[in-house]
Amino acid sequence: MSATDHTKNYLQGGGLWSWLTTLDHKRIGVMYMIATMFFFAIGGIFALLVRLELFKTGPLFSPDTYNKFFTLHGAIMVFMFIIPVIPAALGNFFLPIQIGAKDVAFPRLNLLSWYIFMIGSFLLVLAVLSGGVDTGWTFYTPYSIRSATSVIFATLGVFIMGFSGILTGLNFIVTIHKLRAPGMTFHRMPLFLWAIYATAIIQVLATPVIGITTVLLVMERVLHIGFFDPKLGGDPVLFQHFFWFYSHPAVYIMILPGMGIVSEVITVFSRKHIFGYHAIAYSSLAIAGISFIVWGHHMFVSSQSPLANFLFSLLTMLVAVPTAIKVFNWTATMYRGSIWLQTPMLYALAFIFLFTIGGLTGLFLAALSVDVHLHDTYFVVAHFHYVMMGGTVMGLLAGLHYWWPKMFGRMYPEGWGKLSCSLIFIGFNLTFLTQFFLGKMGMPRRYHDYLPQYAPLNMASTVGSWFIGAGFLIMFTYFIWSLFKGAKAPANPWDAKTLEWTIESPPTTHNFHKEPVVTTGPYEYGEVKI
Amino acid sequence: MTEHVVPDHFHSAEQAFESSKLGLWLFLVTEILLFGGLFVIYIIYRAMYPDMFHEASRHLNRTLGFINTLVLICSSFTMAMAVNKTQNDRSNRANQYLLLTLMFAATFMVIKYFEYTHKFHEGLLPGAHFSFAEITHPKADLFFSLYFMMTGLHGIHVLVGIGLILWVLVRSNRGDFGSRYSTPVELTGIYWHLVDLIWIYLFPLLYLIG
Amino acid sequence: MIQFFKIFELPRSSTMAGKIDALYDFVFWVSMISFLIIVIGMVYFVWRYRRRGVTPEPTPYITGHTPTEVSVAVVLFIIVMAIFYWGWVDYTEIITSKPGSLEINVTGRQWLWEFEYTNGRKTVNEALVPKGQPVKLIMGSADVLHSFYVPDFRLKQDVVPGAYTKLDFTAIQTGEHQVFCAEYCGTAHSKMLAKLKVVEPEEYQKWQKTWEVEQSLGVQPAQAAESSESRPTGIENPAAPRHGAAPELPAERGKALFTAKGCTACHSVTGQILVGPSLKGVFGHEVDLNDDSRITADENYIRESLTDPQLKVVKGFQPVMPTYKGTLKDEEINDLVAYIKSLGN
Amino acid sequence: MASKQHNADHRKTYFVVWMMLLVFTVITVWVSYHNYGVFNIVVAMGVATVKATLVCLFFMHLKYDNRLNQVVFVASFVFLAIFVGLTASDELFRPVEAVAKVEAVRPPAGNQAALMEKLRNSTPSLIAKGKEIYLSQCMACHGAEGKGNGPAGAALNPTPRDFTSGLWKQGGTPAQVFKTVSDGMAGTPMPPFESLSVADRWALVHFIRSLSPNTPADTPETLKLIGLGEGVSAVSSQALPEIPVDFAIDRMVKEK
Repeated sequence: MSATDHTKNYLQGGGLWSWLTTLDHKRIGVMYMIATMFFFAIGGIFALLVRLELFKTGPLFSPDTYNKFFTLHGAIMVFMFIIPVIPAALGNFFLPIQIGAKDVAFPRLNLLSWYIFMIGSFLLVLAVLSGGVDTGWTFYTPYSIRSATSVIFATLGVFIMGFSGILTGLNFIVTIHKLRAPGMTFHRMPLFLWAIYATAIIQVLATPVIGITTVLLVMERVLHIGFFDPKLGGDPVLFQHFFWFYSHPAVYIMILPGMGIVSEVITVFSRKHIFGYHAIAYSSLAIAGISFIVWGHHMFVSSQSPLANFLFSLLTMLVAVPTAIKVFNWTATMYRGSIWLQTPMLYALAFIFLFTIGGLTGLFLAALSVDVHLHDTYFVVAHFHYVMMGGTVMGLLAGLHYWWPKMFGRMYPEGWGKLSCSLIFIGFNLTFLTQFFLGKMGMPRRYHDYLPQYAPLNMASTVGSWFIGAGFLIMFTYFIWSLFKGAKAPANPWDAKTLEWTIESPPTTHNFHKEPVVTTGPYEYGEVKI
Repeated sequence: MTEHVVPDHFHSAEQAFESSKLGLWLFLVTEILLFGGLFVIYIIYRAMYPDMFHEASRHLNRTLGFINTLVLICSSFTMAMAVNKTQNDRSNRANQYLLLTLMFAATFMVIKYFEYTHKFHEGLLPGAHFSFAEITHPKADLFFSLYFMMTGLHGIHVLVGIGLILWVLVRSNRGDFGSRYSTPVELTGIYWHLVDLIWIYLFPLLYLIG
Repeated sequence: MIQFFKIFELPRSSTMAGKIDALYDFVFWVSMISFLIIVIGMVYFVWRYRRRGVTPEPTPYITGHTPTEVSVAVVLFIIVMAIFYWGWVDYTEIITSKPGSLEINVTGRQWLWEFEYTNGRKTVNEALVPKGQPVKLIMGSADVLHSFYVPDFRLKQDVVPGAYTKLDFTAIQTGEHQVFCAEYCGTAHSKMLAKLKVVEPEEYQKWQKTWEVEQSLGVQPAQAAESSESRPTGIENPAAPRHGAAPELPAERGKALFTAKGCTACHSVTGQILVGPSLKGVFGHEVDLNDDSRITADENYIRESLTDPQLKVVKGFQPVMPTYKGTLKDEEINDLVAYIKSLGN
Repeated sequence: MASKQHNADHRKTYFVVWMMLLVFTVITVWVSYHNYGVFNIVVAMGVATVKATLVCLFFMHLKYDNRLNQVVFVASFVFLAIFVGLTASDELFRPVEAVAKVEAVRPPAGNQAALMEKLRNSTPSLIAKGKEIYLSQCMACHGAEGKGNGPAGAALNPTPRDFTSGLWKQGGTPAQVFKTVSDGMAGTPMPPFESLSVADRWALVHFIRSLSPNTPADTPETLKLIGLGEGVSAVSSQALPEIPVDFAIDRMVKEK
């Protein structure tokens, strides 16, 4: 399919104004990607500063500055990068194409959600510039009510970004239900779309609760309404219920899209039909469902009733089952495949390796008695970094490298890709494997300064963070370089079978010249009938 | 009757209508969970301090609450009639019903205004500003915080509803709607019924505690 | 490999520590086995079925095998339910208070722990508990959330303002155990450390008796005429042998007190401004006060700042330092003054 | 869009539904005036749910809508029920001693209030004691004669209160001054002096008021601020350490 020049691709035409007022889901996806990657860089810098402080004992920065660093690292990474990046950037770009549609159901709403996201992030940046926030990204009361830092800017920013998440989720659900091409039944959809669909359901159901929580927190600070303020008769643990009712489903908003991408990449680069399509598809929905009934495992030691601890520990264990099925099925897909170790596949393998560790260490924290020991220690920090960074970010990078040729019509440099992948992988394990042992030895979280016995492991962890920094620096440069100097990308560099590979890269504004009719499933690889 | 053009990424007007209806229902889910948060606080604190809720709720004006409920129910009826008239190409009747709905909504807000000013005057304010001698229970401020949060958020939604109905009325006057295209009227209608539905729960929970 | 993990071992100093470690090890080996199955399988497949040429080799059309998937799910479900049940059983033991436990009131306050025994004795950032006897901490917070965490006991419990929470333990090893604050509570969250000393029961009784005798004589502990041997720690343990050959200098005792009593939470000794002024190079030099007067920071000023901190506050600082009158003995104040003097060069 | 005839009978159902809603509202109000104990809540919620379903099915056309919209709407209530249920499983099932504790945090009506009541009215001995405490705690900012010209006060913004001026920012009655001394003034350098004992603070209050020409008497209104009169509104956290340990202990023993 040579690029037909009579219809320009979506990148060409119109200056900045046409980008800022575009209704094309592909341009909005690219704008989201630029914004979220920029915030990822800022969050990453804060992470390096946090690790720099923890390089050795003794204060490098003052305690308040350190507390602002880890709070802003957490808040920026969670609300401005890891929640929106895969659904809003890659999801926006590829969902309509993969179901054979021209655009999402509500294009104007899509652009509105991008502007709401930018206003929300502007407020959070305002919080950074006006002295930062030192309450931790969880804003636990009563400290978040007492703290003199600009908590109100930060919470309002989160409140507004929540709406962006709701509108995106709403848009995706309606698009998947109403705009699928003829022949594209639910069971012929790629697994990436099942994951995005499950994520959208969580976004629509959970995000309003963080909306009401942030409003109530602002009301606590402004009007002293007293729901969560013990001085006025409220209960701080009730705030934790409200916060985690959203925030635990939010961690599944983060991981599910990553899983969706890995399902795509593993099948394409093993040239084999996915092992257990229905199992993986429905385990995405199962995870979305279970994610709403487990939030109490964050509060085992915060004076929660034994009955609630019993229920939450039992229900949290259920999450392990669908997750394990997915990991098992990905590995089984590679059996007797023809595995092509390109960068996307390397990141997918890194995902399986790191996410398995992340998932299994979740078992330690779900068991009640062990959590009494490990809660709020570096064991928890290591666990969620393995799941979030080892999971979602590895999935994101796999997706970025896999779809880069399609999005920009340029190939990324394969050698540099493999180098930065190995740098990040080594650096990641050095940084966070050590933190498991720090947690086992009882080093609590959010400590500006630690006792001498924790020094060697912390030093190793900081060195590891430099490797990660280097790896990402290389990646950012070669991605920018590839935009201008990268080799021209063919329409289907990986010889994949899903719909986005049947059109030019980069695609034309209306994606398909003729609306596609889908007759087969997304992963019809494998010729030898056994 | 200006011709409504179906956006090109939809196959048919029917699909466009069904999509926007599903979109609105999903939005209503987020509204229910937004208010749900406040209902959770209500349920928890009422179960913890039942006597306080009894004592505090006696200081709410039941008659005004009752009148407000009737007003909202009537506005719901007139809204439903407006949607029905629009679908039957009886747009001037529809405009009248829309106007009636607006009037009911405005009366609701006026009554709310009187209730609020009366409470400010008496000192029944939320949280730390609560200074009302008769109620002795130390946590009575929680009830009034809840009262102002719930009715305040609901009031904001009524204002948004008024804005939407005005916008629909203006376009209906211009003749945009008819039996072929009445999506905005129907969607505004469904949103307005949700606002009424939330008040149907708010009224007994806040005013009618036995 | 087992030896390698030993260096990360914590002492098992409470009845619960062994049980929690047992479940930790069980989950560790279950995870290690499943991790190895997945990773070795993955690496083997990647190596065995790697794409040799440019064109991909023909691959079989396998779409799944429900029985294996179901069996994986069932096996895992049984294992996780076992882990849950084991965790729940141990947890019920953690939260049940044993009758006749020694009750100590703990108050978490922004950046120090206050202990109060039933006989009214108060100590800051330090507590003495008898070995082998169940202890019940009744914990409240005076400001924000804190969490009383003793890694050696594997136990922690959040301290919630507006309610009391309790933490039960039975220490089985004498010695000093570090207490951390595990719930983020602001600026000096990492300095909110305390020491939990476990001693023989008789020694504990003697420790309480000597104090009660002093009290009954109506002698304020701060002015109590100290017997000749002064104690390095704020807590007298008469029977404790004097460790270290040379008699300790007051400055060294003062240094230990400086961290023990939570001074490091607000005053740094490195010149860095925390909540309060830094004490590096202060002794003997002129100091500007809030009321624009200048005084030399001599022994009396430091002593007075310990007992009535709000009288002469250094310029630009808030008078929020808590008073140590009643919790610091006179000779402890002397040690602290000696230590601050040693910082004065 | 729905067909013509279909719309015609819609109007009839709307009218009927409208009437039923009005009737149900009257019923709920009528029921609330009679006390059936817990049955009241059940009736109130039952009727409200019936009204809500009427609005949903007929006014919002859910009855004639496709299955997906119905599932979506019902799902929101399912997840709201999960939120309520599991949060209640914690908040309402906490062990009794912890809940009882919350009550104990209140300054118990017993000795605490009696002490406050006794110390509320000024006595010469209290004023003398207050002067002594004033010189050690307050003189630095408020000046020796209380004119707000203390050496440390000059740099502060806003400058400390001049007691002899008779102006009070937070009220000059004994209870109000006590509250200002105990909780400090947010947004000003005046810190809370909760570390001082209750008796010391009352002494200070009386000494300060002795300097001021304008000393209004307490009203039940102001008494509420510090927990006298019938009830306590603002629970100042320093109430916690004030609790005598034995009270907390025997409260615990009674619970077990």
